[in-house]
Amino acid sequence: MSLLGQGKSVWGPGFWAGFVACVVVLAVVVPILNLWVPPNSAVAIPDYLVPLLGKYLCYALLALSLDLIWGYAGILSLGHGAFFALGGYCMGMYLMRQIGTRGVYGNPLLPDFMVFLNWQELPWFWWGFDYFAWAVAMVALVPGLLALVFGWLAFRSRVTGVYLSIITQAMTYALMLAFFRNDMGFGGNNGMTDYKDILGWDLHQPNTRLGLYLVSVAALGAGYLLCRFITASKLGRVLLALRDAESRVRFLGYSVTNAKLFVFTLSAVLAGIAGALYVPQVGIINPSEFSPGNSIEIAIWVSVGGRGTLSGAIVGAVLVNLAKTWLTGAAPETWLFVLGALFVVTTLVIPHGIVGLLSRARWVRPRAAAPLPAGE
Amino acid sequence: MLKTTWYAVVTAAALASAPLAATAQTAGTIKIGVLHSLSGTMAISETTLKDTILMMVDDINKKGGLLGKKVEAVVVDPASNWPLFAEKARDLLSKDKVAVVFGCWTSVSRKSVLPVFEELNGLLFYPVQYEGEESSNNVFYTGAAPNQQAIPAVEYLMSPEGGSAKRWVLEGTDYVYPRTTNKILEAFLKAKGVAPEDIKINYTPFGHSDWQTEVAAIKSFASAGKKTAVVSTINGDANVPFYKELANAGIKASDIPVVAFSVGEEELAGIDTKNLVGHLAAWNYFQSVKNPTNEAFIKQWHDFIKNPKRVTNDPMEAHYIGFKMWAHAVEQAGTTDVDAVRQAVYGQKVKAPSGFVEIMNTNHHLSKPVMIGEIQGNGQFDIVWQTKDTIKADAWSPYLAEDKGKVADWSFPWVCGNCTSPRYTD
Amino acid sequence: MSPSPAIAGAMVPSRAPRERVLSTAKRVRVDAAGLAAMLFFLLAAALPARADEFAALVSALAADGFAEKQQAVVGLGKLGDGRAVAVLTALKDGRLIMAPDGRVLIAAPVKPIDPVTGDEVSDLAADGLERIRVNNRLRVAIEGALGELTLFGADPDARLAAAQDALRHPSADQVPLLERAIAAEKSPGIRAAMEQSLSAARVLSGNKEERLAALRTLGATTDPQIKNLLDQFRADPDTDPELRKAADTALSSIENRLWLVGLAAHLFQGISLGSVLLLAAIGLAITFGVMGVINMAHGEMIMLGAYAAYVCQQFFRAFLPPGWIDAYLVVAVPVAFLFAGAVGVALERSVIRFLYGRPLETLLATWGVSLILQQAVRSIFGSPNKEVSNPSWMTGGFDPIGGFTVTWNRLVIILFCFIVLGVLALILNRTNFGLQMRAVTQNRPMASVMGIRTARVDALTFGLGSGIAGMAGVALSQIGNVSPNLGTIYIVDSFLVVVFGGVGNLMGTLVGALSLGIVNKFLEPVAGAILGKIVILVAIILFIQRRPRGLFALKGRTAEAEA
Amino acid sequence: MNAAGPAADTLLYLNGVTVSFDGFKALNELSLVVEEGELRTIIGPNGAGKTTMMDVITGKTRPDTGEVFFRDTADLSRLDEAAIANLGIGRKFQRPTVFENLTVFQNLELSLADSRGTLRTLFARLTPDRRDRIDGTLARIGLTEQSVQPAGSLSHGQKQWLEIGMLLIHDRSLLLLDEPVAGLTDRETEQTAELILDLAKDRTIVVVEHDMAFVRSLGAKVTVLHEGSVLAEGSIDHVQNDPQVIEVYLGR
Repeated sequence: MSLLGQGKSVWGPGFWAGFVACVVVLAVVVPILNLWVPPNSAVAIPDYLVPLLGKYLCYALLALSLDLIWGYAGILSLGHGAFFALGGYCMGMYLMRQIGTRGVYGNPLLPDFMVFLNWQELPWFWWGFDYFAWAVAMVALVPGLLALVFGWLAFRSRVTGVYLSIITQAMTYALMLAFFRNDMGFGGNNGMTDYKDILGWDLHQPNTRLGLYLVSVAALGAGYLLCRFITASKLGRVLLALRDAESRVRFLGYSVTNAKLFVFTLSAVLAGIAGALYVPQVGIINPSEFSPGNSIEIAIWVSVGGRGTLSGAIVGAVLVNLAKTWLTGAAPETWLFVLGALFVVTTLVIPHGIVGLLSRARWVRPRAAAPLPAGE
Repeated sequence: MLKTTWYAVVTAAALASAPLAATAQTAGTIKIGVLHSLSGTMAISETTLKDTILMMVDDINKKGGLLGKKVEAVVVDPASNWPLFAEKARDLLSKDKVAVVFGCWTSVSRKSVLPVFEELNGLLFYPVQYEGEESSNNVFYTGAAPNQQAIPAVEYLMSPEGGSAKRWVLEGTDYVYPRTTNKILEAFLKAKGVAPEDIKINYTPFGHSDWQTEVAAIKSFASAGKKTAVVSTINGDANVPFYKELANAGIKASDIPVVAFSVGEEELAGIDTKNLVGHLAAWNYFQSVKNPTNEAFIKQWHDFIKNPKRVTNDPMEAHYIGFKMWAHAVEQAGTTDVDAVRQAVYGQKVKAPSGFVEIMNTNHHLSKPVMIGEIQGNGQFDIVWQTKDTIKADAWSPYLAEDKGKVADWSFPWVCGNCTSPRYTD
Repeated sequence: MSPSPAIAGAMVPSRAPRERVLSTAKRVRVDAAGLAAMLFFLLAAALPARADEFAALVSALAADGFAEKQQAVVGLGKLGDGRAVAVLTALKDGRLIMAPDGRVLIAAPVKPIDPVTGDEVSDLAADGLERIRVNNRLRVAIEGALGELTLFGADPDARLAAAQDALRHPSADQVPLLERAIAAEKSPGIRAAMEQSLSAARVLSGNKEERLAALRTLGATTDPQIKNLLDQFRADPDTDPELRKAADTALSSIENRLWLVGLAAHLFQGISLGSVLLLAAIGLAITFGVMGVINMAHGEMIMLGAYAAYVCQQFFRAFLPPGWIDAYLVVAVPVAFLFAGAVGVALERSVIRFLYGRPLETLLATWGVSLILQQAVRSIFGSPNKEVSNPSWMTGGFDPIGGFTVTWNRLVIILFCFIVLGVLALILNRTNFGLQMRAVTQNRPMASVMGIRTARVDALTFGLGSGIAGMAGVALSQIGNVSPNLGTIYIVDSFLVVVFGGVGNLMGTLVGALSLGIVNKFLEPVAGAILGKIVILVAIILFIQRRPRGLFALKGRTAEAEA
Repeated sequence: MNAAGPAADTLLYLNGVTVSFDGFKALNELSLVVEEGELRTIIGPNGAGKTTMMDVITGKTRPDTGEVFFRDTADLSRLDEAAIANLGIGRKFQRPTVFENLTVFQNLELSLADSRGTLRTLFARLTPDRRDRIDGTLARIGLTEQSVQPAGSLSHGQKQWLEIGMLLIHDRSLLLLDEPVAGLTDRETEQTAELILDLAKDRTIVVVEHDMAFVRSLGAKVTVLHEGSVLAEGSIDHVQNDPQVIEVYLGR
């Protein structure tokens, strides 16, 4: 990786080899182990693991979206869970409409929770969610627009660092309270669940789940390439530059506001997509996804994996959630100790995360990742 | 550096396969799942229920286990995170192959695991009073339905005995249980001729901690001359600040009685009750019930938890009943196969700590007695009123228009939890 | 096992004299109890004829049905026998017990007392005793009876309470009673109260002149119940128009007062909420505002403080004489400060000092720490809420202008909050430590060159912030629940307050917290609890756009220079 | 343009500029005129307002009163940093601020004079001629070997030059250099002086400096700032003999 960032090595054969390898493992090996390896064999991946893996991939995409703005542009959003949840809700609304008359009250016009709140007709913001295309459009649009408006307000008036982090947190907190309200028309605390099928495929069928999983793989792969393209471009270097010395970039004549706004919005859309893929695989969306704690956790995945390295975000998200899944089952009484300790230790011992550590340990030169600047 | 990712992914896969692929179905043991939050907001209430099941398992193993096998409890922590509930349920059923799951507290957690249990044909015992409007073939509801708690409580407050209340505040946390309960109560009160302007419904967010405004509002609503009562469906955490405010604002039970549906001995243990004496709660069991079964139950609990100060409460009793019924059913069916056990659970009778023989009906709900207790200074309840006999739960409320004609009956010819006509015609 | 009722009853703690100014409910009880003992000897001799009737009524209290009990209570009230006060009070407090042989006795710390003779009863085993149950209906009757009895009592507080109670439930048949009471009353203040109650009763009965006079006096009250009384009165079609006019004038004056009262109430509630927010945030204003450490474990420091309060309380209950229990809170404050402070110092030394200049890393590390602390507390104390009771001097409340209650616990917390803030300001601006602290935070290398032991200052500063959080925890334990999740409730709000006020500026934190609290409380009745909060959050977000560095931003080049 | 407007060949024109932070007047009715193609050095004791003046010109700080004109067309007090930079005003900070996590090459690449649009930068390719210009500049500031090092690893002097290089490559018509030789060795100082004189051939430069020897070596017109306004102006000898200036300097 010589001649850093001058366009060659970033897309070099070394990269493609690794990338294809990962994709093959995820998109080919896993299905084979799931479908054709006899379930009793040691390497078999039972059906119940598939949606779990799919969930990790969604989290990975979410972490990726945060790393793009935090690791590269120095914008720590503590409200990124909000974009994830909004994407999820858009998908959830579509899935609710698919239930049709199979609900508890069998009402052809309204979802159950509206029936029980005595609503007479479908509120306007639910129109169109019977159509998948509309839902997909919303998955990108709703988080994107929110990010655009919020970002425009914040970046234009140069809200930075902690102030930005805290108001993003305020944003997701406000959204959480709003979605908890039953009168909002999004199912209140119960959120939306008991989905039946998506595009006509039964969500309870293992094959549907495998399909969703593969879509998640594709989304993550595409998201990764996109982020890599951005960070490798000149814009990527502008972002790094403004992460380290914002006003200096202004004196060079770049519009910091626009650059930030661009990646922030893009990142929000990615988060929304992650959320949309997450919902059908876990089978429920509800307001606790908006809780500030969740958003902080995303930041933790990123820093565990290695902030400022795209692969780090993915690795971090997967590992932390694997640990969580495992510990909540294996050590239900003490897992918080372990997880807490993990976070403390990573920040103290490997400030650049796992990938950062590996990079240092091996010949790989960190590309524009380290050293991280003092906090923004 | 992509190599680094590559290596990381491999390590991840390795890590994953270790714990996740461990599907050891050890012979000679019957596994049961315990799905209660041990961390997060709901840990406050649910941890006790986890211990209750462990106590029952401990007990049954002492007595030689089930079908000659030891019973092994698989405890997991869904961490008050609703999607995680679904995920853990799937784990328990698919990975650990548990015969039955005891778990959930909040409605949303139940709603979140329901599809999983139905898909994998698992069995869930749900021990908490809830809003009804549900009867799944894969869930046994051992807590109270609205007609076993809310309606009797309100009837009591209307009676001269209860102070013949004429004006009502329905105070609740904004989620489905209070919403449904209050909806039923509103319909019920109107049916009883209460004027709409004499009913005040208010919802607050979870963990609402500043009750000044609301308590003041209740006070002024109550000052209209008519006898006023408060029906509280306030959820867990928010209760302590609510009662502290209530007590300090000098609202006496003799002026404005408050009857709560989510406040039991466990919750009272977190409140100084000296100034709350006389406020009420409606349950199907109180620790202060006097009968041998209950004394044995309490003793068993204190011995197990090794702390004579710990209290028992209604959901614990529900788990006690549920576990016994399941165990009896397994003995009868001679297997842990879900379909066989389910059939055997119908009509199971258990002499409950409440002092009544409680029976599981074919609508998957119990027949339970209803008791009204007055809070005492020592954190216990005085039972001031109780039903002569047990009451059968209505899964669907006769007071709700949308429930018209709905029947929950999983026996022939209905075989359905949500139908207006039998599935089979003889 | 729950103690047998008699013992449980007997364990109702003796009340400190301080409490006399407290809530109506207890005034009646406390003083009636004391009064009874005194009255007893006078009346026991004075009314021998009625003694047997009294005894009969008392034993009737042991009846099975609540209805019979109620008749007995009413009877005792009418009887006007002073001994009844003690009996009824005991009944109300669940201290009235029935011996196996059916005798009705008053449970007392040492031996039960026979209410008729007043002698201690020693010929009983403790276990056979059964508490006589009451329900709310009975309580109402008891209060009525006690009210009538105490109107003539010796204790002024009790008489005042009784008079005010009569105002709450006006009825025509009170008129003669009140008239006699007024005639007998010496203290002008109490007489005024009695006259008010009398007029309330008179509006319902009495001739036109009396009613007119009554209406005029009632115009001066601020009691919503009177307002409703008058509403009903004027709504009544066969009310004489002149009276209706008088009622209207009375009503309008009451309404004006009520409006002011409402304003005062909102203001107090707002300040109270603000003070809570402030307490929760001050500690953060140090660790985050001054040191720039994004301390996600701040909430857990508060939580630790609350548990410290719990431990103190348990210690007092277990090892010290019952009389001292009211002092536990006073002890808890320093204990909590030291404990949380110590934890803070440990945290700073072991984790945070390695992360200076990397605020966002501290966010992650402290988040991990907060998880650990929560789980630690959970495994030590268990998940369920812990009961931390208000000491008697923080229980109940008083009604300064009529119409709304100022609760003692909130009032004390407001004062406590400002004391903490004041002391902190002194430490920062007047002490050598404060000077060093500011020096270190402004220019670390320069400070160390000048011989300040920066490491020590860092540790102490963080300890100070954590300690204050701990004290906040003690205060919060008095209004909210004490559970491992306590901290998570306040963390988001705390950060909002500090940022809204302007990082590194105590004044900003103060103004921020109070304004948020007050705005919230004026919004809540209009928009509801949830919408109100949402509105405020959005407002803060927009405000930060206007003033990207908070309410009290530091100006000048230093502020603009970037990290 | 008002009557008191600047003359035709005036490049930069400050009139009655006042800036105050919390009451303290950093600039006090400062008026200053810089001619096209001029090399101007500005000296003054600490707190004289030198840096604040730079902030005002580059749009970092808005003046409370007064006007700032560039090429008698653009009112700088209304524009933001980016816009001003794109007018062709470059600034070198007192503390050398290069992008430590980017390589020397990338630092220069970002400074290249071409479109600053966000999307444009996203799709910008590194054409041969651009590469040549970067390599040329690298040679001119003598950092060719270091081109792939992270700028953070450079020595203090190298950073100073890199920063100047960044101004060069984005051929600005006005350069503001804030203490370009602060903390440099004598050797480096000489080289820097040569570099600046070399640059001054084809652009206007304003240098703020403490180092009198250095100022003298530039041999340019000197402006003395004191308490936010001009104290004296003229050749180096002229100002050094000005009694006020002596008083101010010896006074401290």
